[in-house]
Amino acid sequence: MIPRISGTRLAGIAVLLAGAAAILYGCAGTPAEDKSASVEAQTIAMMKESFKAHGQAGLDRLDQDDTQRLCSKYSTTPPPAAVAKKIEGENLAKVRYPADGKLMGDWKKGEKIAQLGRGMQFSDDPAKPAGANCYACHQLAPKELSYGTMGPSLYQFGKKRGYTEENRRYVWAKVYDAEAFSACTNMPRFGERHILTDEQIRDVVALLMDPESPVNR
Amino acid sequence: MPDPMKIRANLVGDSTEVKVLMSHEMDTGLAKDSSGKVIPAWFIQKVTVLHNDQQVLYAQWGTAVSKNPFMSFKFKGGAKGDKVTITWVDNHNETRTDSAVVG
Amino acid sequence: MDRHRRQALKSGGGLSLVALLAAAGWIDPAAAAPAEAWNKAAFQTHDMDSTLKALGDGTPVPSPNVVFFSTPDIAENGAVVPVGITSKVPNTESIAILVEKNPNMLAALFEIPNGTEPSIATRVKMRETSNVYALVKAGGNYYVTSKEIKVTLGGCGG
Amino acid sequence: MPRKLRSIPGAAVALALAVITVTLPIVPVPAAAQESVEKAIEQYRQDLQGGNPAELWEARGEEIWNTPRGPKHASFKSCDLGLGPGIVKGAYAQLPRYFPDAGRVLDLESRLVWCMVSQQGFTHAEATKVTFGKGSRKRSDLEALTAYVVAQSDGTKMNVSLADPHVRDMYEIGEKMFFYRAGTHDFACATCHGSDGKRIRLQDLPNLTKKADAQRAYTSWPAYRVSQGEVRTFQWRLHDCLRQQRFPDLIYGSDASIALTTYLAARANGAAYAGPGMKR
Repeated sequence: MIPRISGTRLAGIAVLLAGAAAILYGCAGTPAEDKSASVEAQTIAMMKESFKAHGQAGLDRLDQDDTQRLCSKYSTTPPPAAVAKKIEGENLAKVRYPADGKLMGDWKKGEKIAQLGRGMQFSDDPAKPAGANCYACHQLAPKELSYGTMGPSLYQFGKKRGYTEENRRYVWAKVYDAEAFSACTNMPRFGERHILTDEQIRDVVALLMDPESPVNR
Repeated sequence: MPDPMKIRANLVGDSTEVKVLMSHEMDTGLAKDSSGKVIPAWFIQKVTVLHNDQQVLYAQWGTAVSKNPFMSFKFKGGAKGDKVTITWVDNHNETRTDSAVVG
Repeated sequence: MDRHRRQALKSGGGLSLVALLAAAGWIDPAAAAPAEAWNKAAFQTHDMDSTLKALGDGTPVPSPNVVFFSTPDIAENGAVVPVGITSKVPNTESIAILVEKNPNMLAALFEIPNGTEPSIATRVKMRETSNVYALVKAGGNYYVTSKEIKVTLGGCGG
Repeated sequence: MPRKLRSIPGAAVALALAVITVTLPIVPVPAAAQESVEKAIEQYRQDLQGGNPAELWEARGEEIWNTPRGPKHASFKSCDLGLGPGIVKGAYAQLPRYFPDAGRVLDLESRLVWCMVSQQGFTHAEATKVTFGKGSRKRSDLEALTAYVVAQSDGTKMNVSLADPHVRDMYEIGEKMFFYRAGTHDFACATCHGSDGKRIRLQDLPNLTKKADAQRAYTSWPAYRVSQGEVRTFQWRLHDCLRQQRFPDLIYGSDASIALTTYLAARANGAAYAGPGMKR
């Protein structure tokens, strides 16, 4: 339980946090769990000392919510069913639909949002709207050859799935909080984490669900 | 004082292959700095390559040549120990001359 | 000046008279190099027509004897696009690289004396996807070939 | 289907260009384009080899290394990178390591800063004033020195020892940090670097949890970034990844930066170091 790291001014904080972690995780844990909790506490303490606030990115960005904490353990393997159910349930409860019920905006604006990779970084102007950078991970409109493959291709998404109200609601919710449907997904929670505004989410929904959108042509 | 070039001159068959890297910003005059001010054009315009005292290449460049320029070409002949001397001149009339021995 | 001389000697081993004098600060190497012009007009044109005019007027014919090598179809970054051009046209005097959609079309012009192989490689900037032309002057005539190079947006985009 | 040309000087050229352009590939359908795009990008990377401007940084770094500097007028010849004072050859392949004189595990860059402060007499602020350069107007000695030092390990097998408990601890913390999801976007390093065969835009993402990918990735940094016209170091690589992860600003040479470096460097053990590389 005593952290082995030494020679840094972090040792003291690490001991305190390791102790706190031990209480949180329960002292009846296995030696491996105790060790892991201790390393985790040291890691968090070290990170707090190793970053500085810059622009819109304060040190509170290092604080994890429940979803982030649990998913940090399941980066390469999917979470167990019970954990997944808990994460998805908690996030589904956070999905908020627009008050006026309007789910579709302008696909042309949606395409711009899908292209834009800036937003929320310490180097970004917080006064400017953030992008969603969908193309970083997904194929969408066929004319953009520079797309990533982290996520599935969304080419002809609406055309294949059907232009129904139900599907529009699904796309809204998926963009709003992807963790509600797929625990520990790599996709950001654009609404829940206040990355995109409701109006921007509408435009992204239109990019995927408007029959006129190049995604569906 | 501009930085030295990195020149390689090697015999390949009966030719000498010359490869050179130059340290230069090659500013186009179209980019802006972080405060929104235009960064004026600053670029290499002329490059002369001598094999011993014989000119083997003369190049004229515009702003579209990439930053830290690279160039390679071959001339016939050349022997181990010969000198290859390269001079560049930019639009500020700054200049740099370096040499390499053919290996 | 000492620093310059040291570096010149280090990188050179042996030096031509011109370079040695230049390193010593006795002569201006730019002035010592054969007096060659920089064709200001040619570097300020925006289309093929006026570029050709500025280079000395001529009508290029397409030639299979002008070929690109080590030149990609897609550039991962437009700031550095490798371009290699070889001319198999006899008596090649010069090779030029032109990028159609750049603010100025002419990127570089290489004058090839006798004894130098008509083949050069360099790297150019491309503002956007564009046709790139290899323009060769030989025996007073112009020969051309072209290829499209796509410029992509890379990285995380931020 | 000839593309329309913007400017056509006379009929001969018009015909000429039409003949040329007709052989150009028309924009292919996306599914079929996939493979050809990847091939073309691979071609681009190959076409760039053979002249890495990082050599210009190496030359500058060598000069800085050998020149007495700072209030104490000392050169880096007294700087011990782990293999003895002034010994550069092969040193990078064994870093990070624990340095008893500093009482810390240090990577190359934090060790260079330590030598500048302890042996040359600079303040820490002076030594780290320009960590990431911007053109010839704002140069970073640290980038030049790093380029010089790493080039002297070209071909040397990576061999970061975890025998020292200090280094082992840093490795374990680095591993935790690699999987630590946080920030507005829920990103961890593993978000982009934890699965096989993925791309972001057109860039292949190495799966750093797999030995072969980790080796290939680590041994190609530092690198000349053609998009920036600069040599970028491993500290820069981490700093800019974490910026894009929407984390706050990683402090240069901080313990967390060294922990993450230790994790990634040790995972590259056994592979021949091959930098400085050249990247997009």
